[in-house]
Amino acid sequence: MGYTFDFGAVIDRAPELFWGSLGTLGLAFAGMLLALVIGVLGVAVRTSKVAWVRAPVIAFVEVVRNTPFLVQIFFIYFALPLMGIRLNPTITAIIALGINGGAYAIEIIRGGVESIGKGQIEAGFALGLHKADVFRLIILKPALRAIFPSLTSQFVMLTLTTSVCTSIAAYELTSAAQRIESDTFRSFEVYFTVTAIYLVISSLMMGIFALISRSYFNYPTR
Amino acid sequence: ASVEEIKSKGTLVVGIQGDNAPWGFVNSSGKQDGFDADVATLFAKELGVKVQFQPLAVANRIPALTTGKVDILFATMAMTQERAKSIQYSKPYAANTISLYAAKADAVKSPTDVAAWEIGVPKSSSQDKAVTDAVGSTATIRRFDDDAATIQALISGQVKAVGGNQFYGQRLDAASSGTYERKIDFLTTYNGVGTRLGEKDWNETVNAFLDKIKGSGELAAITKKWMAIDLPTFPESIPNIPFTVK
Amino acid sequence: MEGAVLNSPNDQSTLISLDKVEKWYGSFHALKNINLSVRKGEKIVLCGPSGSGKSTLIRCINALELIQDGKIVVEGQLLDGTTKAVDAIRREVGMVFQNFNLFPHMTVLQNCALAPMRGRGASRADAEKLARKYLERVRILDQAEKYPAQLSGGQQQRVAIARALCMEPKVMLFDEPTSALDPEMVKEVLDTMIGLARDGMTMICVTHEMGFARQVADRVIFMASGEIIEEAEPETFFKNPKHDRTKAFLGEILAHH
Amino acid sequence: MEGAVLNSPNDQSTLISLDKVEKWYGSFHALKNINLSVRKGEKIVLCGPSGSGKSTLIRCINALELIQDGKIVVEGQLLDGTTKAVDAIRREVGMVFQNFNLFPHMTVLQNCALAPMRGRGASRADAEKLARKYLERVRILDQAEKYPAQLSGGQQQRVAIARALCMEPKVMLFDEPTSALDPEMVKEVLDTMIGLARDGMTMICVTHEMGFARQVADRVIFMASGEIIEEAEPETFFKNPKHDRTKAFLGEILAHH
Amino acid sequence: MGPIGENELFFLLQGLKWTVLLAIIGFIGGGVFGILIALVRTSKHQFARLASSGYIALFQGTPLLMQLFVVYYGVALLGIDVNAWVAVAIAFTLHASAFLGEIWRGSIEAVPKGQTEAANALGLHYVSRMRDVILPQALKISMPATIGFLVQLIKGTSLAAIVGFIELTRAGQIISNQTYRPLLVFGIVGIIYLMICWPLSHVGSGLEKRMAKAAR
Ligand SMILES: Nc1ncnc2c1ncn2[C@@H]1O[C@H](COP(=O)(O)OP(=O)(O)OP(=O)(O)O)[C@@H](O)[C@H]1O
Ligand SMILES: Nc1ncnc2c1ncn2[C@@H]1O[C@H](COP(=O)(O)OP(=O)(O)OP(=O)(O)O)[C@@H](O)[C@H]1O
Ligand SMILES: [Mg+2]
Ligand SMILES: [Mg+2]
Repeated sequence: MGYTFDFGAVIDRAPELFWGSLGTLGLAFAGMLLALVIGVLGVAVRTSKVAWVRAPVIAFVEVVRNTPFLVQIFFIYFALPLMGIRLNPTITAIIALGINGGAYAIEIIRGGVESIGKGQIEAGFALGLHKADVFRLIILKPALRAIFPSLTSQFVMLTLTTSVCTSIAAYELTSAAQRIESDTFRSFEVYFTVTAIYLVISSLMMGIFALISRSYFNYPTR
Repeated sequence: ASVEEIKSKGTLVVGIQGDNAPWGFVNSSGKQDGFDADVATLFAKELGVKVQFQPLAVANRIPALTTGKVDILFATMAMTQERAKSIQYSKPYAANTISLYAAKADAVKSPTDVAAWEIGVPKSSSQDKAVTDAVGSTATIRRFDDDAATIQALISGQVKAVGGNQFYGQRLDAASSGTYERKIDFLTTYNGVGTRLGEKDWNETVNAFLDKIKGSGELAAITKKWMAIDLPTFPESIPNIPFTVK
Repeated sequence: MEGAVLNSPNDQSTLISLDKVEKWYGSFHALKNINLSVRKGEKIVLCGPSGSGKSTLIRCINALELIQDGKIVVEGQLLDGTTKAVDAIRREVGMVFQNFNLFPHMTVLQNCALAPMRGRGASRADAEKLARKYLERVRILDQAEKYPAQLSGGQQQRVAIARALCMEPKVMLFDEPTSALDPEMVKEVLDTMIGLARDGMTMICVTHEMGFARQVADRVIFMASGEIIEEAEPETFFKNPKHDRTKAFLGEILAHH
Repeated sequence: MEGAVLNSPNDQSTLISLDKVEKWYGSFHALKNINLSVRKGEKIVLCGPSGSGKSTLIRCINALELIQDGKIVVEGQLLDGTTKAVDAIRREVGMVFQNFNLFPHMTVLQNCALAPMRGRGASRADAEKLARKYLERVRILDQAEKYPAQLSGGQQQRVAIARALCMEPKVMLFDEPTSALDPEMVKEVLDTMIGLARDGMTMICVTHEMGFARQVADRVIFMASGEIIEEAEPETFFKNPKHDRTKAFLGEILAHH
Repeated sequence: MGPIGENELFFLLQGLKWTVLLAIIGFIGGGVFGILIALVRTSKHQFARLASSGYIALFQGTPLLMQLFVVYYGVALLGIDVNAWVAVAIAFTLHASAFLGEIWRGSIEAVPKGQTEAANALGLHYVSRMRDVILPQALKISMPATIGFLVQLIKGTSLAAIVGFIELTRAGQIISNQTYRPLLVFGIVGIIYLMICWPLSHVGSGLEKRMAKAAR
């Protein structure tokens, strides 16, 4: 095919791509933070021995994991206003990302928590620690270490999911790209450029997580 | 593939919108339907070949044509200067009037009245371009994926106004009768058939075909059927958008 | 004077009592009709063949296992799975696990400083000072900054002992605390335990170190197949075991050494 | 006749040789200039204080640790991290770990049947028959269907021994194989090991059971701080230790028992 | 503006058929290659590890939509016509194997070293060591994360719309644009997803329970 690449039009719009990338990074980090908080708190409740304490978390996880993100974000953006709660696109996006990522994080972290030997928990109790301290000081770190690559993957996925937020008109990279594309019709050039930017952003994310892992989980194991 | 090759092959692959009723959409029996589908079917009949529809999203219409996944675009392509650099337009065969819709209760006389409003549009559409050109510097434009989401945003109160086309009035009425009205008309755009740049045989065949159905009243009938309006008058030329291959 | 403290604890009150305790693991009957009462300051040595229920018994006393029947009372509190005060009780009861259960993500020092800081609210500095003191007692202060995975088996065991001692508890439960140690180290650790015993600490110790039993124990308890078969003062236990099962077991110990 | 087999193995060829081996963990010097050669059929007892490098040494022989300098040759194969034949060598060398390392997701029987099935391609039936035989030898056949987490410490240790025996290897490396056992069980396990010794198996055993050393060992090796301090026949070792460090250590053992 | 009737529901179910087929392709391709990636990523060979981590970074780090786009349209630019099924199979396999590979890599590394050492000491060769000893334990740790990803993959099949598949989400969009009831339509679509993903969660927790029997 006689298609000639011309990135000139894309390069002209570099500032928009830059701001879009910042929007994506902002959404991703805020969403991730919220997801991590939901994940850790959720798993603390999820691993409770009391069934009725666990139940709401299990229900939350099942509903959120098993429905599309688009449906969730639509619900928050379009349906909540009908009940009198109106949130702007950015806040909506962060909450939706946090809730969605949080549900997956709960399950992933639970896998780690359950890989911790019973002896560790018993030793914590035998030292007279409270349940909360046992979870926080003894279980959490080795549990996070055991599933950290999975958690990283999930957060990379969350970073890429920010692109769906364009559907409620949140400002991020994909919406910037779509505008450029619709103005210039240089679809291939725009897609390739944006893909490269996403690759940079998620590599950055993986790099940060690898660093955290290397400094925070650097204890030797048998 | 050239026109001759398609004729001997016997099938024309038409790129069309799959979800933009009433222009081009897949109906709930799974069949391609709509204004563009009817015109394209006529065109295939003219060539004496079978028609095969390839439903496309807004974003991949042009790539599908340039990579040869489809032979021709009857895909609600509003004619713009930028697009004319990537594809070859035919003469116009449909028109689209873009207006601002808002609640009756909000008084709007001129574009200056909507300063600082949030206004919804379907992204990358002609509405997007028109509204952005008119009030983009003063109002906040929120760009949604499609018409349905844009209309829902107005109904949910997430935006105060939307940029819509001639179909929005009846849809808004159906959702909430008597609440919304058309406020300002921005402009009228025209749709053309898209073919690959430099392919003279396709361009000439399409133009001849369009002239024929404009004359015979077939296009007017299709327009009436889908849009409940008379055939608009089309301009003879539009600056910087050639209708024919030089 | 020391001998007096050792053999007749000045406080006669009961600290731990087990009454008709029954423990099942699924269909396996692990503890059968266990009755035991331990006075404050008493030292008890628990011995018996592998799989006889020694670990299970001391785990029950620390509420790490639920029992199916009977009663366990520790410091006046009934342990029945709903006891609110169980954390508080555990803070008074130190335990050295048979397989150590050190925390892999904490250094030796952090392992030891944890309970003083979290349980008793000591400052980090105080907790670490205490930790260093007990690490020194088990001759392992030089390993304070290592992680458990970097230690030899015997070193891990000594850290586990130091960690429990750092709680400065009223009661200590030892589960074979010298199994991974060489004879030199066994002596040092036993000396440390004898020191604790002299200071009036209540102790239940699973061990087959009969020298230790002779020197320190107020009572020796012999278990087999989940039952307490025999219970006597060390002198009587070693010289005049009543039960045939005990005789056979002791025969092995004496022949062996 | 038995005594003859025991003390002068009929095959004089060297099976394992360590030559100037140096092992570092980071900046910690764990093994220093280790020279050792073991003939076929020889029984070696390795002893020494906690942390002296005994486990490290036998782990090196099984290529579980990389060494920084020197040479280790097992069955004529140099172990240098690139050796292709390392799986094959390991199939001839059984090992009982100090902390057992049982597979938690397999029953006792599955743990034991794994190596015969996967290593030697035995059928399941044959492998299980073999497993039952060795489980019976360490008196634990009744626990065959349990998972490791359901066993007492001593039971786990016996499973670990049975699992290694099921490989029917030429060489056995034991790392404190009786640490978690009660005296009765210690005797049974040592008897099993003596039986293996009589059948001509080559053995390196980390243990502080001096009775066993006296009865079985061809040589006793004493380590301290990563070095081999003394190496002698049991008689000489116990009666006339040369080195002061050895004397102190042995003094403890004798005083203690 | 139409009502949502039998026709519309039937249309959604047609979409569901594609969703299920696409998901199956992703599961199989991703599962098989994911295991390979995880094993290569945890191997002794430095180069293999490096290559596989590059693979993971590339296909985790770029949107699935772009992968589909590049495979379908990008390759067509080179003059090779790619069938839509082939494009989808390739893109989903790349995407899923990168994610599953990384998830499983992590859980393989979370199995205590002593287990590998014990397997080595028993003279087990690589295949048996992995299959009999390491992977069963790794699988248990990774089960919640694996199920989570597979559920996301089912939903991710909606992106196949870009190469012309009218699967569940796309069908929902089409109906939404005909009926102008996005909330209702996507509500129904959400419930259908819930109904196909739920059994997967269920199978996951069932497997977890079975493996928990051998918990330590
Ligand atoms: N979770 C469990 N499920 C089933 N049986 C168990 C479980 N835990 C322990 N047992 C069984 O209970 C019995 C007692 O175990 P316990 O650990 O108390 O023995 P022990 O006297 O401490 O032995 P050792 O000296 O070998 O450590 C053993 O026979 C063991 O197999
Ligand atoms: N991974 C490691 N990193 C740093 N130091 C280590 C590591 N593993 C072992 N060591 C150190 O190496 C020394 C020798 O350890 P080794 O396990 O060989 O001792 P050992 O003789 O078997 O002792 P024990 O009788 O207590 O089991 C110890 O001082 C230990 O602290
Ligand atoms: Mg025990
Ligand atoms: Mg050791």
